[in-house]
Amino acid sequence: MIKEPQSRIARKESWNDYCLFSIESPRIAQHARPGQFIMIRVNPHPYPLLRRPFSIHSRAKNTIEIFFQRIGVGTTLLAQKEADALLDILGPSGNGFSLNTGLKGKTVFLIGGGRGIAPLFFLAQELASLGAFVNIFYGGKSISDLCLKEKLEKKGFNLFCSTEDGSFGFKGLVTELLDEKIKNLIPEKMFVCGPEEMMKKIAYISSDKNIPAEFSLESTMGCGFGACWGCVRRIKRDNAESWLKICEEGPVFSTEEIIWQL
Amino acid sequence: MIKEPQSRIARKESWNDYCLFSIESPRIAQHARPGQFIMIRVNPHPYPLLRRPFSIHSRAKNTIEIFFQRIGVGTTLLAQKEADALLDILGPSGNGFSLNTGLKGKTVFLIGGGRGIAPLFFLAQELASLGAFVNIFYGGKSISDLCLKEKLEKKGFNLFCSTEDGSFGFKGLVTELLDEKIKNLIPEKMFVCGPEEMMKKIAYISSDKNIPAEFSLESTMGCGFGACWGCVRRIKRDNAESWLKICEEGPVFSTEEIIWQL
Amino acid sequence: MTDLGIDLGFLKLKNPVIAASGTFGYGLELAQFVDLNQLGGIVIKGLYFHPRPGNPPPRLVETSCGLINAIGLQGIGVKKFSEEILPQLKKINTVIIVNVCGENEQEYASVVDFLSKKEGIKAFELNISCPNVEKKGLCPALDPDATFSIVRLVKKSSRLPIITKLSPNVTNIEEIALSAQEGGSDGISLTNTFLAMAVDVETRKPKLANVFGGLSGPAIKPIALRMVYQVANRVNIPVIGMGGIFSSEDALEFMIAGAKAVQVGTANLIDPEATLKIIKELRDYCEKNEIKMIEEIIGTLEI
Amino acid sequence: MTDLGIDLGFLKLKNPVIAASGTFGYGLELAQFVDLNQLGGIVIKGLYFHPRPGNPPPRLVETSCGLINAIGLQGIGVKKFSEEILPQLKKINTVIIVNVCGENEQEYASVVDFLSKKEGIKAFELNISCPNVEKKGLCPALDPDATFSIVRLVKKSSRLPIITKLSPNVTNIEEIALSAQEGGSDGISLTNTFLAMAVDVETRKPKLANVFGGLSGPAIKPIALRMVYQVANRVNIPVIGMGGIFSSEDALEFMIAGAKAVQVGTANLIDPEATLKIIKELRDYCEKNEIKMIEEIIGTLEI
Ligand SMILES: Cc1cc2nc3c(=O)[nH]c(=O)nc-3n(C[C@H](O)[C@H](O)[C@H](O)COP(=O)(O)OP(=O)(O)OC[C@H]3O[C@@H](n4cnc5c(N)ncnc54)[C@H](O)[C@@H]3O)c2cc1C
Ligand SMILES: Cc1cc2nc3c(=O)[nH]c(=O)nc-3n(C[C@H](O)[C@H](O)[C@H](O)COP(=O)(O)OP(=O)(O)OC[C@H]3O[C@@H](n4cnc5c(N)ncnc54)[C@H](O)[C@@H]3O)c2cc1C
Ligand SMILES: Cc1cc2nc3c(=O)[nH]c(=O)nc-3n(C[C@H](O)[C@H](O)[C@H](O)COP(=O)(O)O)c2cc1C
Ligand SMILES: Cc1cc2nc3c(=O)[nH]c(=O)nc-3n(C[C@H](O)[C@H](O)[C@H](O)COP(=O)(O)O)c2cc1C
Ligand code: FES
Ligand code: FES
Repeated sequence: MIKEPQSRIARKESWNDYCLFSIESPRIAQHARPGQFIMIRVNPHPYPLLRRPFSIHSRAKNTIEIFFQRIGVGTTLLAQKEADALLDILGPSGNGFSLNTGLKGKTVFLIGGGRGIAPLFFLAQELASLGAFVNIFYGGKSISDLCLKEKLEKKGFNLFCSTEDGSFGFKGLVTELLDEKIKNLIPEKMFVCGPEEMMKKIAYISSDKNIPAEFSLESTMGCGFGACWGCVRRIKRDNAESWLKICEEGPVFSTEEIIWQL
Repeated sequence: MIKEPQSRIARKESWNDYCLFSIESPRIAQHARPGQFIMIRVNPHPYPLLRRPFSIHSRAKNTIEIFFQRIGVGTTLLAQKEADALLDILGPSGNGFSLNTGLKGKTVFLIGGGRGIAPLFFLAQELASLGAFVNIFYGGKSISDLCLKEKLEKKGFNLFCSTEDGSFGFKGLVTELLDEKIKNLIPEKMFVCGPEEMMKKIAYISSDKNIPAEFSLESTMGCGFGACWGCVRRIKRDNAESWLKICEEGPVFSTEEIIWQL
Repeated sequence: MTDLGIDLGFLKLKNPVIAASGTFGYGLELAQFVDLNQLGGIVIKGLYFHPRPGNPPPRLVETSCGLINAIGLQGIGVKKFSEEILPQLKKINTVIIVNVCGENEQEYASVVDFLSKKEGIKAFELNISCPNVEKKGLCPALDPDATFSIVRLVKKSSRLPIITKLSPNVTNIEEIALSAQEGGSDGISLTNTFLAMAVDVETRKPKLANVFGGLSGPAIKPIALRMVYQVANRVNIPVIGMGGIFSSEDALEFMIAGAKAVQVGTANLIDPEATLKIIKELRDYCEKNEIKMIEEIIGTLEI
Repeated sequence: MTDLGIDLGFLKLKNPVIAASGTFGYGLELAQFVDLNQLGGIVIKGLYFHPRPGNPPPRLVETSCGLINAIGLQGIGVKKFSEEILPQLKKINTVIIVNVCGENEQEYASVVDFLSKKEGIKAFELNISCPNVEKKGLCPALDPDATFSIVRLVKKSSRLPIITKLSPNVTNIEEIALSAQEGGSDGISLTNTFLAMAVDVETRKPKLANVFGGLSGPAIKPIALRMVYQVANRVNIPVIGMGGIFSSEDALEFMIAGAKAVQVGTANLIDPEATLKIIKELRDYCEKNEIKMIEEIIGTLEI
């Protein structure tokens, strides 16, 4: 992990509740893998206190992108920053999704709910370059949650959208849309990021139909680099359950590993 | 006093360590008197917590100006704001300098050290319109502290400048410059704002030569409207000494009233 | 339309939001900003029997999300208060509570005795917890016996309900609350400020002339909330919670944890309209969550 | 060139800045950011004799300028620590202090006894003050007798110096500090975190699975500083101060108030380089103020 206290926001794009930054950070860009994240210090003052974690949304030679939703004080302050502002970031953190060559020529489903799409875009590009057939399921409450659909289409991924209010694509939950599609197309593997409820349902589908799946989990993070033990989730490894630090051992885990709490 | 939660910064001017805002606030402008101040909430978050007091530097029909120095977290954040930003302000607070018509045709000295010049500009204009002969003493460590000298000259006030490093005007303390001038020109009254040490010296001159003088005092303010008793200074009135709230009873007091603490 | 009314048993409030002592002056200072009639209540700045000079300045230091004050309870005394202030307060349609101070038990009793005879006061809040009068921050609320005996004595001489205001600077807040209850207190309010200090590293002097002061504001909220929760689950008299309440969300945290009403202190200094804003937001919250009477949410914390 | 060295009597530090327990992992987690050899010392995350699962999440809540944690001392136990971690720590040229925990007096003694036999540890810090292990936030450091007896027992079984870490959740911090001194403690560190809580007003549940947690960060600094000042003026063993130290100015406040060294905790989580930044700024401050040895400033507060 690297500390980049002065990373420039090269480009900003914003929507109602969402925002996208392209951030200059050659060293982090160089090491980044899909599913990894960065920790951003929103401002130099003690409020808000902690850094905020954001998945790496894409990677170029010298820049990385983040795509985030405004849900509170930190993301709101962050969304107020404009291009050329400097960000204090740490990263890349965590281990990310597993990219194995075995997926060449195989069908994969990437399922993202709302801001959960963030890490999947980077992943989709890497999987495509491995030669996998990438299908992206992109769900939201309303069309305004699907800001990235054009971007995803442009990249030529096979895109299935759903909105709870039916304002765009399939009307209902993305998991219902998945239920539909999966009837006549069984993927080799699923990669998932989104609200807890959505991931739980897909975990069920994964084990029920035994389709391997990986999930990017969230939790409140104190540091993002393994020092505080604040970010744990219940994980099963070598037949032993324990509280694992998702900033180090995760945030990505497989269906078998995750013990979903109620 | 009025709360104006959304006052627009109409114009911003800035120097190395100083900054000037013209703020749209018709209602405060209407009631403002020289020596009064406003309380600014630097941002909507709990850090920094308290409002910061700033003298009213000038007044137009719909706007007031403030002129401030960057010395800490609040003034630094404030100086980062740009034109069109909205400020949450309370004012006008305090009682201000006494403007009596008796000064018509008389000579007055206005003595300001560094940011202490802020309230004196407004005062100078009002005194001039009363027909007084306004002499302004403007002192600083160095020429960079005298950002307003052109502005003051343009208005046609009689200006005497001093810098401790001699980079402009008289070399030395503004009080030494005053000592010089006062030998051959005794003012009817002195109006003073600046560092504690400077004001103390002038208070001594005032009583020694018995030239009436008024001083704009500072103190850390909790509220600026008389609710917290945090801003007191030692004041003598009707032969009784007590801790008076300078936000209400001040910030301006006369030579006889102020008990200078060591 | 939600009913924001609160019944403390000994006192009815039109809503749970009370202005905290010492941050709202004698009530009238904020009239220029706030329609005082809309408040649940106002606690007057602490009063001794005689006028008090208060501490020398500096009296305030700002800290990270907090404020340390060492005002030292400067005040006008009961006589001047009842002659000059009380008549004006009577015109306001809200509950007036006087915050009572004393050098010793007897002075508390005398203040209560004197003011009990006047019209326009609805209750007394015993400030046995001010940390910045005595240099070492000592006060009766640090000791269960001292608390018990002061409350019992004052309760005798009072025609009006007594709310005992506790200090957070203790090991066992429940124990102190219970002694106040045994002493006959009608209600309990907490917390007062946390004993604190700050140092100027250039002069190497304390930033407060009084050396120690009381910390208030958002910084202390999580600790104050914990204590209010502990006390509310231990005593059977009403608890009024405070400590860093700046928003309706803060107020709701205290009420859900068991406070029947809340006091807003430091927030008034930064936004004189804070109390009204919180009252409005509480109404919005109740309507959004279809709560008919705000009293329904008191102590509903699910563990 | 200023001498930043500190002599605690029982221990020499190359500078006064120590990484606080639980915020610096087992020391190695931050090696990717920090040259550990530059630190005055590292206090290892709290260790029980056996591995500990820790509390269920959520374990953290951010508050205004503060952080509430309820990690519950998840840890690997002394055996795994000395086999897997200690050998790597030995390679670092800084003082390693182990933060010792226990379910009961005996466990504290066993941990100290076990680790006393290992190389590479310079002192033990007795964590008798962790508020978030027992549900009600109880710990030995709330009681003078419990403090005395635990310190005395552990001191017996220890080849190495003992630093007793105190809780701020007490009425009389000086009393507890004195009992630790009587018990034979070589030094005292304070403060641990403040017992606190937070409520989610939408779900009406505590924000921490453990309900209570410990508040740390800039919010608590003014209270912690006051306690360090009180203790440093009361005991005659060295005091290590902490609580919200984020900058050299914060560190200096504690040292001027009487702390011989300081610990930096929460700041490490936000800026892993915080300790190094503070060390550098301390050097700058001393040079600017022509201070030859930083020890000169300890306890120089002018009242
Ligand atoms: C590994 C990881 C990667 C992430 N990647 C992204 C991303 O790419 N894009 C993105 O938009 N968000 C992402 N998040 C979530 C993001 O970190 C949070 O939304 C952000 O920290 C909220 O900060 P805030 O100050 O705006 O909200 P706060 O003011 O801290 O909280 C506002 C509300 O949101 C809730 N909240 C806070 N943190 C979280 C969280 N982690 N998950 C769910 N609810 C929360 C709080 O409980 C509160 O109710 C990621 C989180 C993790 C752990
Ligand atoms: C009635 C009144 C009118 C004022 N008018 C003006 C004005 O027109 N222009 C202007 O530039 N300033 C003015 N000031 C001073 C101004 O309010 C302070 O400089 C400001 O509050 C500092 O805030 P900060 O957050 O930047 O500094 P902080 O971070 O709060 O403090 C930084 C450093 O400055 C010191 N400090 C803080 N407040 C003061 C103060 N009031 N006086 C001296 N030192 C202080 C602190 O002790 C600290 O060492 C006025 C003050 C008062 C009381
Ligand atoms: C400037 C100031 C003056 C205060 N004066 C009193 C007082 O006279 N009597 C009292 O009981 N509490 C007094 N307090 C404590 C407050 O009433 C309140 O208990 C405390 O500040 C915590 O609430 P808050 O964080 O909302 O301010 C004072 C607080 C401040 C900030
Ligand atoms: C996440 C976290 C974990 C902690 N774990 C321990 C611990 O294991 N043992 C201990 O004695 N103190 C522990 N503490 C307390 C700190 O060591 C320190 O005493 C406290 O946080 C105050 O300092 P600070 O404000 O600089 O963080 C922990 C604090 C935090 C924030
Ligand atoms: S966030 Fe600190 S250990 Fe994972
Ligand atoms: S600043 Fe609050 S009374 Fe003057």
